[in-house]
Amino acid sequence: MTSLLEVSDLRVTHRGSPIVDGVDFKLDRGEALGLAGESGCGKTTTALALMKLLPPALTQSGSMTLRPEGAEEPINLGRRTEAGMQLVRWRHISLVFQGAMNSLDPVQRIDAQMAEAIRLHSDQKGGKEVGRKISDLFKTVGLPVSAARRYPHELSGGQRQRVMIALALCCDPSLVIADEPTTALDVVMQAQVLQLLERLRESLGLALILISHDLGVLGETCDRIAIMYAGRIVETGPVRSVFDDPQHPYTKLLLDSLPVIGGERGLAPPIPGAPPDPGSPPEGCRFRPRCPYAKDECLADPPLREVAKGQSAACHFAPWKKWPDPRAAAAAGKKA
Amino acid sequence: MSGRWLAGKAAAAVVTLVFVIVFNFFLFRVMGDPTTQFTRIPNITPTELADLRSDYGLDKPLLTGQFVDYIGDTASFDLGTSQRSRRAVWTEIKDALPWTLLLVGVGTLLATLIGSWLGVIAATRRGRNSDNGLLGFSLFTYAAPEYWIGIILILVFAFWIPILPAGLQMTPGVEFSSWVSEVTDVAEHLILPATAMTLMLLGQYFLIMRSSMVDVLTEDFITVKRATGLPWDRVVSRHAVPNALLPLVTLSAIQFGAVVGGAITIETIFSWPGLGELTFQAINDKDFPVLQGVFLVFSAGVIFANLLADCLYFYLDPRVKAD
Amino acid sequence: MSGTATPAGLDARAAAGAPVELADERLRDVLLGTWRGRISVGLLGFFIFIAIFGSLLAPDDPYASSLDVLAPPSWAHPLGTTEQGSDVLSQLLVGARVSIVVGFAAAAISALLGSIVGLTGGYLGGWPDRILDALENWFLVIPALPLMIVLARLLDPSLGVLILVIGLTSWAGTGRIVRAQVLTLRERAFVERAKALGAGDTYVIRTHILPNTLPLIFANTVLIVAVAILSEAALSFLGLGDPSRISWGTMLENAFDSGAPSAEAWWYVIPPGLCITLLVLSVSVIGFLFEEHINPRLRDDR
Amino acid sequence: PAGAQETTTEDGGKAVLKIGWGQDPQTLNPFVGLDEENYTVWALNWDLLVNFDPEDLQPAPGIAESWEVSDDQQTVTFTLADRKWSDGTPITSRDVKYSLDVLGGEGTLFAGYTSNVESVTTPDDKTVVVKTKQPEARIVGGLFIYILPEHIWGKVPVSELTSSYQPEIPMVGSGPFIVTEFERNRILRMERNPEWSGEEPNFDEVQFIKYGNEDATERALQLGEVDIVAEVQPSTFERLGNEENIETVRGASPSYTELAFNLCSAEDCPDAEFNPAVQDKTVRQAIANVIARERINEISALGTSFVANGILPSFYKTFYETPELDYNPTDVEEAKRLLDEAGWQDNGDQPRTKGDQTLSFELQVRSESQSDIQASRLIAEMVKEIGVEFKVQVVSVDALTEATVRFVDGKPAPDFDTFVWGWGGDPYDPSFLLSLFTTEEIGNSSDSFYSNPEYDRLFREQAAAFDDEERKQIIGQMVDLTQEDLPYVVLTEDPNLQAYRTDRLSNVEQQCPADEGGDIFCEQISYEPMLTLALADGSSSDDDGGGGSGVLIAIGVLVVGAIVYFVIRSRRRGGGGPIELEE
Amino acid sequence: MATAEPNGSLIEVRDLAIEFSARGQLARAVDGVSLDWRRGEILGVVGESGCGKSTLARAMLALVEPAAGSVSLRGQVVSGEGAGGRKGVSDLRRRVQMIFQDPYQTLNPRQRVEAIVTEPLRVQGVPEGKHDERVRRALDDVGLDPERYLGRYPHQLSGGQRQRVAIAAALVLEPEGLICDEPVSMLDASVRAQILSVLLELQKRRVLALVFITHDLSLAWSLCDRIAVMYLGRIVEQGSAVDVIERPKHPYTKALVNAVPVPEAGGGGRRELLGGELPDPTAIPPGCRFHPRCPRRFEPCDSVDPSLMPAGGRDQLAACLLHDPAQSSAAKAAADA
Ligand SMILES: Nc1ncnc2c1ncn2[C@@H]1O[C@H](COP(=O)(O)OP(=O)(O)OP(=O)(O)O)[C@@H](O)[C@H]1O
Ligand SMILES: Nc1ncnc2c1ncn2[C@@H]1O[C@H](COP(=O)(O)OP(=O)(O)OP(=O)(O)O)[C@@H](O)[C@H]1O
Ligand SMILES: [Mg+2]
Ligand SMILES: [Mg+2]
Repeated sequence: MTSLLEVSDLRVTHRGSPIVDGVDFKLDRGEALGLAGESGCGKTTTALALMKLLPPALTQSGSMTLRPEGAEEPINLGRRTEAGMQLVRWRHISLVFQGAMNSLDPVQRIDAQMAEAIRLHSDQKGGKEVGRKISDLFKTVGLPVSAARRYPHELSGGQRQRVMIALALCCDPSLVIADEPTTALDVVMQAQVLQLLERLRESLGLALILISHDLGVLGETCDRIAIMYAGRIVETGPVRSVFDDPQHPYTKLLLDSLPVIGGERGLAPPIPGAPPDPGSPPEGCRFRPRCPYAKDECLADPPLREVAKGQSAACHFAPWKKWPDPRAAAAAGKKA
Repeated sequence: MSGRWLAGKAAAAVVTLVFVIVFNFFLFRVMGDPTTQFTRIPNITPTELADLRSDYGLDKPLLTGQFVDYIGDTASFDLGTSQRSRRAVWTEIKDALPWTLLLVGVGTLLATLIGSWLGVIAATRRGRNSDNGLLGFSLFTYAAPEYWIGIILILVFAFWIPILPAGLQMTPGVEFSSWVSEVTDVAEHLILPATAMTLMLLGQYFLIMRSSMVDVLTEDFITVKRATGLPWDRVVSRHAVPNALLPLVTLSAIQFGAVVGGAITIETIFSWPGLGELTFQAINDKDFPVLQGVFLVFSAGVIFANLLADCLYFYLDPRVKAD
Repeated sequence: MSGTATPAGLDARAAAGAPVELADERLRDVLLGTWRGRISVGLLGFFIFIAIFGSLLAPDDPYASSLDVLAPPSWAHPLGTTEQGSDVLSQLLVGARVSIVVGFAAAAISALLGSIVGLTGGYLGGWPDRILDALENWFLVIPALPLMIVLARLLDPSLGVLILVIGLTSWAGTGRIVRAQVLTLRERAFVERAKALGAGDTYVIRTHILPNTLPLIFANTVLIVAVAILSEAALSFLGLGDPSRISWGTMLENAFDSGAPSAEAWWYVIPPGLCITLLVLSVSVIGFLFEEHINPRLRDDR
Repeated sequence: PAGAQETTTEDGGKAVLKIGWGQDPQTLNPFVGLDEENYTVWALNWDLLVNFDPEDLQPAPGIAESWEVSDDQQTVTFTLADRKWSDGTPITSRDVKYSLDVLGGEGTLFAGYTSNVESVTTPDDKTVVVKTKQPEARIVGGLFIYILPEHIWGKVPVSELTSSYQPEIPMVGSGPFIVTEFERNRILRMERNPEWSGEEPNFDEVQFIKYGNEDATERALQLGEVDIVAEVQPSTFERLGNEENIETVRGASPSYTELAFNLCSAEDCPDAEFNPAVQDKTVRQAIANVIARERINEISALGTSFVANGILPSFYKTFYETPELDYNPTDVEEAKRLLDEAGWQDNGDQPRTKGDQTLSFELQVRSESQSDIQASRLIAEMVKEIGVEFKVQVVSVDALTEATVRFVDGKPAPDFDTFVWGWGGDPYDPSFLLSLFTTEEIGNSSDSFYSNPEYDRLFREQAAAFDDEERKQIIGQMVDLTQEDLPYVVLTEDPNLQAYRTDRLSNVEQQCPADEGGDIFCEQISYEPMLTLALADGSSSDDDGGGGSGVLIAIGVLVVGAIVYFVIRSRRRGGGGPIELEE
Repeated sequence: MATAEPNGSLIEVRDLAIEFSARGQLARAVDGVSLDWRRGEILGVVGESGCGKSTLARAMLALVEPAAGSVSLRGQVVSGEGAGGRKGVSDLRRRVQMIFQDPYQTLNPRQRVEAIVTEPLRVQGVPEGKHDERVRRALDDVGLDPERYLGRYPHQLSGGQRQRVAIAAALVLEPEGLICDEPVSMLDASVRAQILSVLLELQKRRVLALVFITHDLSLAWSLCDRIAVMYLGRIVEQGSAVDVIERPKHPYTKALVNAVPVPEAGGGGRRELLGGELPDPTAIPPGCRFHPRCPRRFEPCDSVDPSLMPAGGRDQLAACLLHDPAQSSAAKAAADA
């Protein structure tokens, strides 16, 4: 089976300095991919690059091939013009943004905004048809249909996030990118939205790219996960394998620092240092300056390679059978 | 969902107007000595002066007499009598008002349309040559005194290339064969003053619209709209512009004061027989009743325009209805 | 634009209640970082120089008349002569002083008044704020030029009266912007923290509110300078200027009154207006640069 | 070519004269009107009891056909002509009595003329007898009171006449033209008086078109929108004359510009403030000796004015000759000698001093007049040579007025040393200008506060002199007195500058008085020239005007329409039809 | 965790109510809260956004005037009914400090780090001479090299560094208690751990009491000694962290815990989630304020407003009728249903 989306060597630069630095991944139909990483590591940039929506200051390169259901030819997103992209956007890929607060036009009613997108991409132009579609979508996301007649500011944050999801679904896309759809919400609401996404994915057979810096969120919702660090994917694989058996030190430390109810109380040692400035990343492995396991080899750039079934990591020492105690390792590394 | 906000605005406008009226009284009675108006009259004797003072009610006590009279008169549109023409100030104003409205209306309309249109263009082409050019042009018209622009327009279009009349509102003394030719004639005379007015306001509207558009274009929902596959020009015209209009509406309300200022100087330059020229004459003649009346009317006009802008804002921005 | 009391951009933000910060970039970079800034600073410097030394530089007595009336530019009179046969260039050089002095002094008054009112209202809140805010709104709504005209007509025009009249009618915009900024600052955590430490009002205003408002006041004041210069010119043009001094506005008045336009005496009409325009332009651009600097959203490189 | 050429005729070839002016009269009511423009209109609309001859301003028949002066010179009997008002009503002695009594009594501008009148009686419809308290020549040669139709004005209460009354249009009159339309700030239209019985005018209509300021008016002349400009500025006078098809006219006027000194005595003005040195006659004479009036005229008035010689303009030829004592403007040595002799010590570059007095004076001048300012600066320059300092202060006209009319404790308290300003007199009789130096006027019009019993006596004498030669001789003495005492150094006599289009008008002559003196249409004084003034040959043309720029308008309308259309369309597209939601 | 003087209360809150007027209506942001914050203890306060956590924190510092109830410091009432005047408040403000959520808002952009950290000493009138030393020590404590950072402006610092400066400024007075209002929710996972470890270390070393306000239940669970769960201005459950999170007794706490995403593949799908949203504090539902959203509500819940009552573990209290002995039978029935 060919994958829905294939991205290879995606690069985004800002005045020559890289922000996203060679990202490759594949996404199957109906699959949910989680994209995790610290703030500023390039998650949003990657998502925008997929839809070619980057601000003019940023330039992108690399190939992105989309094979939507029913299309004879694969769509080479990388080479599409702006006009060409307009046919792809929303029809095939839609986006749920970080902060639904600002994702809707504040001076237009919600039904108008949804109708606009529906009419743009389908033959359904009549008020009845479009209205039915909107009503259906609202029911799907669990909102009262009357909410469609409101203005965005008349809805609560959670409702707005649902509206965004409904909007993302209105042209039956094959892929939805959700960029931190829950960060602005509190736990209860967050759980509701995640559950909704999950349900929809199952019932509609959507592929989903879920972006979050909260590994817990990704763990619940995704099949596969990709961990980004400083503009690169450093580890990717099925969620279970990555969580149970991380193969990159960054992933490992990140998971360790997460408190898990029912696990061990108290704080795990934090990852020392700060993420690198994406404009001038360190030589070799980008995690090297913060990595307790770093050795001389790490001065060479490690490629992302398969280290276990379906699981890849960009570390010279992967696969790790057993993780040494980071403190001891760090001390050892210093000596060496 | 209620008009409370609007009702509040209207109430505030009324309060402001009342305050203007009160202010007007004290300004002209307390700061300026109203008897100085009589120094125009040669050979006036003290008894005649006293008579005049009582004619004008100046011998009454300030608050309980003069002020009460003044409020009553103002409420019934009695703004006093012009020192010069001996006509009711209100009549003078009524004669001049339509011309000012015409000039200001056309000038503001054109300036808003062209200015905001150019602002949108510049904001969407930020940093490019067209943006820089427009910005330079607008800053220039923003900085240039409107009467100077007016004089230059006269110099160029009435003398160097004599294609337009240099002043007045219509060809004098002509009996027009039909209203069409009359309207055409007025329109012809309107071109230069309206151009000056437009140029004076253009820069301001342009700058407001540009910065407001620049702000709006960085909003997330713009990216979302683009993400839905909406062509860029439609994103701009249907989503960015309506949002950018909001600050334009509030800010242009504040600019009405400037419009009025411009009307004074431009009308003076072009001998346009509106309130501005009336003001200018009143300045020269020290015709305080007229000056007082014109000031009142200008203020009321600006207050009303502000209220209008609030209504427009109410209509444009659904958010204000919430409170 | 005569009689504009509020510069456009700043108010937008004040209205939106967005906090404003001045990052610690050097003043020099803000002003001299772009070619626009360099030209404007250069122009303003030039005009200030003229304002100080203009009367020494003037080739002729600006008041001296001759029979050479409305003469076009020549070697003797590089910018021609006035209707009195005076040298236009000399008048232009001498006239700079009024514009600059009135512009800056009136703006200073306006800034002082606006800041005091804005700070007091914004910080105190409650009924003092409501009263001051109403006063501000009132001054904002009242058309500035007519108010100035009335005041100038009632008082006898002189330089001091002009400064006072312009200053007193143009502070409201500053007041509102300052108030909005103070309102947002008041809610900022560092102010709350200072209060939590037990700091008094004067301390909070002095160390937290004022320093964070000053850049805004400054940027706004620069823009008010432009407005004040235009107002002076407009009042002078209407015959309400200081009668004993030549200013660009009175030059325009004389030019217009004496029929320079119909004489096609462009050398008499264009230079004073152009000087006003360039001065206002340079001041405005500097103001906008500060503004842009305070509000990085307006910056071009993003 | 907008608006050009379509001036004179339209609608069936009506002959129209278009006169441009900067201001229009704000009211036509003679009881309150104050503007110069008023007289222009009134003079066309109404006769005086006795008109003036445009040639030499001597009395000429007006409402009165003839008159007789009694032997004691205190009674004048007028016989009225058989004439009708423009509404057909006959003109009778009642109209005259009404006008002399009411307008002469209450009209702001006219009250001065009847102060000496004891009674006006009307023995019959055609006879009016005016009795005066003292003999006064002005009763015949200068009773400048318009005769109004009593059957119209008499119905209006006086209190209304003196406040807000606005005459009805058409304004019933006796002159060749009557006001038929007055649209303020635009146009004042005068059409032929249907009852006019004199010489037939060449024009059917006279339009006065208001342009708001002089420049716009002159522009209009250049562009051919008007035929005459009633008042040209000195600065444009020469240039306008050089324009094709435009001729300029420079006439004398009864007004002048002077340098005035504060001569108020201590008893008249105990609280006056000034440098006492200004009251030293020698100082004034020395100053007068170095003021080169020719140069002032040339520079400050651009040579358009006339050099003045004493307190009366040569406009009043009939009554006036250049005085014997006239200062020689180049005699610096004489001036220095005078000052030296009077004990004013020469301090080189510094002003002269005597005791604690210094010859340093403030010279105030009003800001409105560029030429006055120039004149002041020139004077300051000139007197510097003899060690006198004039500090020129440009002030507003209000401030200057205040300085001259200031009162403290009910007594005049002028606050100035010297100033430059001007006066305008009646256009036929010098009494007003002469009265400025009478003791009686201190506290009223006098602004030099000059007081000389001899002068006062001569003033009364000349007023009673019905014989021109006799009057001329007395006035000569008065002028000589003031030339000696110098309350004023009169600098220039202001001109009357006008311009007209030669391609439009013919029969243009300067009148009132003729030759050097007058103006094109004798504004203010006589309508006679209006009757002779005619269109130039082939000047009428029928141009519909505005055709060319109609295209411009159309384009403008299209552009606005297009913008509106696009705005509406883009909004419409946003809707795309209503959405019907299913609940 | 370490508690130096067990049971000694630093701050006691009694029946506290705070009101705001919002659009002409009174809103009770905090409504009858009683709470003990013991010395050296880490007290967690959790709850949905808008439930009144920050308001409670500000009340504990006497920054808002209570409508009812009181706040006392070491048994001395400093705010509210029976407050003893300014002395108490200034004592309170010296002993207790606060850190805010947003590191970008907490620091005055026009002040250098040195001025920021010195400010508390200046305001509290600590003699000049000691400033430098104490400032340096505070910066050292939060892991910032004084030499490098004293001269910097906030915009020259990263978010984590700013938060450290804020902590240093709070510590420089050597307080006994520190109220942290969501101090890490705006920070990244890795930075968050750094800040938290700084806080924990200080807490241990200086015997500092912490109030830790957070959304994040797992964080509260792993750090705090005791936890109070707030709902709509009221504490609905409190007890030791382990008890409250692992064995919640109030249906709301249960729902909260349930909603926490777990980093385990496919975790959440089948969980029972809380519906609806937090009601507006201007319109608090009658009876138990949680009942409209409560999955286990029964008959008297819409009329009886439960107070905190013992439930389950040691010191564990819950405001739920399910634990009211008087309602036990009905409660059982409801629980079974
Ligand atoms: N328009 C831009 N111009 C310059 N740099 C940019 C621009 N947009 C993003 N960047 C930089 O690119 C990097 C990645 O940004 P991005 O928004 O993709 O991060 P992110 O992973 O989504 O972070 P977060 O979790 O905070 O949303 C950041 O360092 C950011 O500063
Ligand atoms: N100054 C205030 N004026 C009016 N209402 C306020 C004020 N401060 C807080 N509130 C209201 O009080 C309630 C509690 O607010 P509070 O900030 O304490 O909540 P919170 O639990 O800290 O929320 P969050 O998690 O979002 O920080 C909210 O409904 C809020 O709107
Ligand atoms: Mg992001
Ligand atoms: Mg909070």
